[in-house]
Amino acid sequence: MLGVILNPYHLQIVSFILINIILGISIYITLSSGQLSLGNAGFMGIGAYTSALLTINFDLPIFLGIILGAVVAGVFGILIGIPALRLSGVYLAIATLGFGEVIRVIFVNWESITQGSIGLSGIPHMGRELFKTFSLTGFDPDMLGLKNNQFIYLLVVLTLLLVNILLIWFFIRQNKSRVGRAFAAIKMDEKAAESMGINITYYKVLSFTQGAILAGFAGALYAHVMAYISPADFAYHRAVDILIFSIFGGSELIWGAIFGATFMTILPEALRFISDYRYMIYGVVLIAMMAFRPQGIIDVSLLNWFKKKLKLKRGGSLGIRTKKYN
Amino acid sequence: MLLEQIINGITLGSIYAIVALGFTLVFGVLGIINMAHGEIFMIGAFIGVLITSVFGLPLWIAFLAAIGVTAILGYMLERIALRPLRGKQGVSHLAPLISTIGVSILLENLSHHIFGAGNHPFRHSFAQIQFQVGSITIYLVQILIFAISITLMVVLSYWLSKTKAGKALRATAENLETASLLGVNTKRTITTTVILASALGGIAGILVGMAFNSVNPQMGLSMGLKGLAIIILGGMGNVKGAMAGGLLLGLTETMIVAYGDSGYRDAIAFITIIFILLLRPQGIFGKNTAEAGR
Amino acid sequence: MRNSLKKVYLLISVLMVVMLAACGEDNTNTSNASENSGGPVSAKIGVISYMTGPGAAYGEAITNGFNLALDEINEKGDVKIELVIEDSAGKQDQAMTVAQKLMSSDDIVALLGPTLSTEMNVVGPEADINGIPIMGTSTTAAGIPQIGEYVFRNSIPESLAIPAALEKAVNKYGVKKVAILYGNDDLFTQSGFDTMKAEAEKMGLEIVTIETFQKGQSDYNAQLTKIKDLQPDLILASALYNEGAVIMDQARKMGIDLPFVGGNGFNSPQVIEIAGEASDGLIVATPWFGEKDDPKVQEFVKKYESAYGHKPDQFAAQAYDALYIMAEGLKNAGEADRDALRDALAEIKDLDGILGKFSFDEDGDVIMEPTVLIIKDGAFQQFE
Amino acid sequence: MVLELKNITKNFGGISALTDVSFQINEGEIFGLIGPNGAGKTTLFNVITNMFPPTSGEIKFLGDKISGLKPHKITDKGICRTFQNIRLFSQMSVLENVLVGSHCRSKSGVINSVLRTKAQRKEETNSLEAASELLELVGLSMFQDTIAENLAYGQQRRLEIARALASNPKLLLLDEPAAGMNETETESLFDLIKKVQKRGVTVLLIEHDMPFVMKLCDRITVLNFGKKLAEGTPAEIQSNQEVIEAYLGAEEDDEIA
Repeated sequence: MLGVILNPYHLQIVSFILINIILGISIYITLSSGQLSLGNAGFMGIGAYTSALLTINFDLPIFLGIILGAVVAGVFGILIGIPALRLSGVYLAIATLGFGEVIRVIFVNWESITQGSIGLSGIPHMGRELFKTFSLTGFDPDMLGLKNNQFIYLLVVLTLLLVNILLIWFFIRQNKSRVGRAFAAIKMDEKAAESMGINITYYKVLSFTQGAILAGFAGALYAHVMAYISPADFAYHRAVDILIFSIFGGSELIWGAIFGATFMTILPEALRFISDYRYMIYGVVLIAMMAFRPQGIIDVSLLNWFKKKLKLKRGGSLGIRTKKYN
Repeated sequence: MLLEQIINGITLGSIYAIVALGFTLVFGVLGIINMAHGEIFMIGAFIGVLITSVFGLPLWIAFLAAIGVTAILGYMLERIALRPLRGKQGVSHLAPLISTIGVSILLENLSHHIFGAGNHPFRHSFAQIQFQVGSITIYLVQILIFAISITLMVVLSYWLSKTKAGKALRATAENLETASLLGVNTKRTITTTVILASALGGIAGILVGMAFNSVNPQMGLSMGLKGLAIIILGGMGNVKGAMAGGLLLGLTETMIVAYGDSGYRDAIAFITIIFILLLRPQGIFGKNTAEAGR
Repeated sequence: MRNSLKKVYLLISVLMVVMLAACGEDNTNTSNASENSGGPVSAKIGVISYMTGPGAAYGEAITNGFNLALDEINEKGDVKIELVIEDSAGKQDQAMTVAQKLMSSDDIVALLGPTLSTEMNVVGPEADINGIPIMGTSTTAAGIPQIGEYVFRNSIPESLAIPAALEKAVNKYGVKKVAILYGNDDLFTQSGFDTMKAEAEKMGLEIVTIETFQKGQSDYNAQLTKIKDLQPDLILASALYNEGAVIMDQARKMGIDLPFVGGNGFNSPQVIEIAGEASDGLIVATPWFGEKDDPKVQEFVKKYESAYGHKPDQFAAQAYDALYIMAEGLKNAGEADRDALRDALAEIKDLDGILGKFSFDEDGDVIMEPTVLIIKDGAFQQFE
Repeated sequence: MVLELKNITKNFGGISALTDVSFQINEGEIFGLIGPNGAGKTTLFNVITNMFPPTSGEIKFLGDKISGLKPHKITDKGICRTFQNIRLFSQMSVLENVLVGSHCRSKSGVINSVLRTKAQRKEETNSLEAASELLELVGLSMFQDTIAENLAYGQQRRLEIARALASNPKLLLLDEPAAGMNETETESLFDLIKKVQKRGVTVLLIEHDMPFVMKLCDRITVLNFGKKLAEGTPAEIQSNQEVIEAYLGAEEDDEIA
């Protein structure tokens, strides 16, 4: 039964959705302190290349490679984030855009390490490595009525799902805390936030770096899911894709980024016949969203509306705090 | 070789400068970075190809058509992507940036569909006129490009500082509300600016087509990013700075190829963006103001 | 011990079913309709092709080639083939997704494609691990058939094409010094460059300079001025035809009238269309020469032209031959089985096609003698 | 002595916004800062909180030199302010605004927040309790879940005061707290500021509503064209000839602004 339901094609799409969600969150978290970074494709590349090179050249276990990929991206995040404090708004966006492109050009030109645009192939595949581990325990996917590639992708999806749940849990808790309030305060009014005793330097670099770490993390995961990366994977168009996730889904709430990434990954698959027009539709989406719903599809009031509905259904006994509007 | 490379650099730099003038105009008045400018430039180039190669009409008609079409695009850009965001409550200052990115993606892919991905040759006898000076070949187009860019800069500077419309533009740039209180029709001024800037992009497009005989849908992105680097180099909203920055970038890129590693040619622009923004946010030619870079 | 482990796995599996029931959907057809013994072998073959986006023209030519061959093969009746065509849009992740879609269907015995080498780098290992033969018809980068024993190709790699063209050019013009110009942000051109450089070094040529350019660039004057100044005898240009044609145009304008040697990506009638007279002097090696005095070739050209309204290029020709190779493999295997087909493919020797006699080497790479062409007076001609 | 300003000068480009301003504020006082528009009152607030560093001069708070400290450090030391043109976190709820105010009185970071450690939970509870108490004080308890920008104007001003008080300041700077308020609102504001004073908080306020200032303040300093014109009790200021002239003179060309 399992073998029939678990189609590797669908598992593949789910794993892309899960990676894109992390990318979506990476731009959301930076935006939550009012900074727009267009360099997340660059950080993603740093994470991907770091992990790929470490696992290929030094036989590092994949999970260690992925963590180090995220860490290195985070270090770059701090290095860029601190001087970038002097910039705000569009200037920051452009500087980070420039950063992303410089990273890509370095990947292209640093041939001795990165193989240039040939790309890195033979990156250990997360699913296949996990599969090997399972095989050692004497497990055969046939016991579940699964074929090898079904089982491999099932492992990938389950790992990514676990990672996603952890991350979402992490950021929801962070948002509801003193740190999240500081981010939000800076986003709404930097000067007032500073006057209330918030160290804006620290919190802006923190949120920028968290975004970089997440992008690097997603990049490293991507490298081990695709088993092949090249500089073209981390170009300007990737930065725009990531931006769309958050802008379309909603940039005020983490659920916006999650919804945006999911929707925007499924859409081209569901509408394969219009995939030719995919980017044209993206363009129109960006323009229309800015004009009619700049906060994105999912915003606070929509969420509250849902919560209210939910509350009514459950007899209103749940203590969810709703915001009143006068 | 040095002389030839300098000519190459000036030609490239002049085109960069015209593109950057369009950027800087919109930024100067609206404080918006128009990410779609590169694509408007690309459309201008395609109109040039269409008129001369496909319809076989003379060059001056191509120029007029390119200016006309890009001006209309500019008007539409203002109406569809910029005006709806202006003065709206709760719209972040990032909204116009994102919305113009949307326009740029739309235009690039639209021209993919209409013209195909390939390069389109810009064949015109005018582009073949050349002079032989010693061992160096100079094309009339190269001289024309340089002349046009200088002329545009001078005219723009004069227009901004001396004419009534130019003054209205500057007043609007200073403060939208005050300008409208002082009786400036800000709506019209803004529309004029965007149209003017787009038309500049169209002119640059047709010049690139003539000079390099290469027109394709992807050319807008790389030119747009270069233009961005230049206005940051030259100081945002600074007409003379855009000109100087354009020439500087063109020459630097050429010299990097001539005496360095051509693989890093494109990186120059981006490294410039980062360094200038981080070290001297007001640009090399910009005035030092407290709020620069903010 | 083993038994309890099994129970745990069963439990996990039940949980998984619950979790993933939402995203699952039944489209795997487990009935083995293909194995009807007796009559001709009938099989489904999956095709992954670049059909939307900037390189859609490649995918179109390729699928046209397949369809033409398909009709002929099914008419002949030795084997019955059905093609399942999917679009990859030239992107790795999408190629991977559709490959999964095709591979998970049991009655698909082999894959043809994907179009780009970057895509093959992702899809190849996956196909290999799943034990399904995959054959590239347009992937020319180095290292593709070495991915695994299930990975084949019938497109001639740069490592065959470039040396052939270079050798003839060197002999004809007495070349001693060469300049190399290549696009360094593209897998195709980068891989061509690697071959060019290695080959030039092997032939003892002096490389006066190596210059690069990037996608979307329209001004090559700086690089060309530098090359002109260094006075090479020949320019090796690893470029796609789009950029290549513009490079030749700007070079001729500058007064460089040296011959150019290009790789597979440079080889297209489009070069003549874009650069016009300036394209004279481009030397390329290709398995495909449409003017060849061979009834088979002429018949293919005629059929293709009447079906699609324009002359076939090398991509169509390679695809056409590829399906014949698959048909031959299926016939020899005698059953629609992935492993049997792989073994039969590896055995193929001296198969006659429109590109010439075809064999696989031990890696699954193509063994073939390419034809060297030069553009003269606005047309491709055999280069002697 | 809570705050001591010594010879504060602030130049913008060539223009001098403040020239040689000195005064002292004693503990527990309500100290008024008045003067015609453009006299440099808000600039002085910005200098005290180091939003703009002074060109020259020295500022001491509770005996320590604070000029040169980052604004958030100054808040940490115990000076908190409100803004002339209300700067609430407009998309946050009323309660959240006050919670942000308590930022510098709590210290749990990312790890503690995510793991919800005991210390963090205790801190959150304390902040919540303090916030509720402050909302009670300013009379906004029933609006705690309202989005700040949906509050009425006078309520927004009071929320700003509650937010500032959440940082537990020793010195509270109020920039025109009564601006735009009607008579009843002004009266309740008067009571509020008195209550704040009773909590042991020293208050420095800028205000244009003269009867309000005269009734409320213990001492007053008058600024004119960036210079200190006079200082004294309300009675002294009211009878000061220079002050009267400055106000009368300013009144005419101040009409439009």
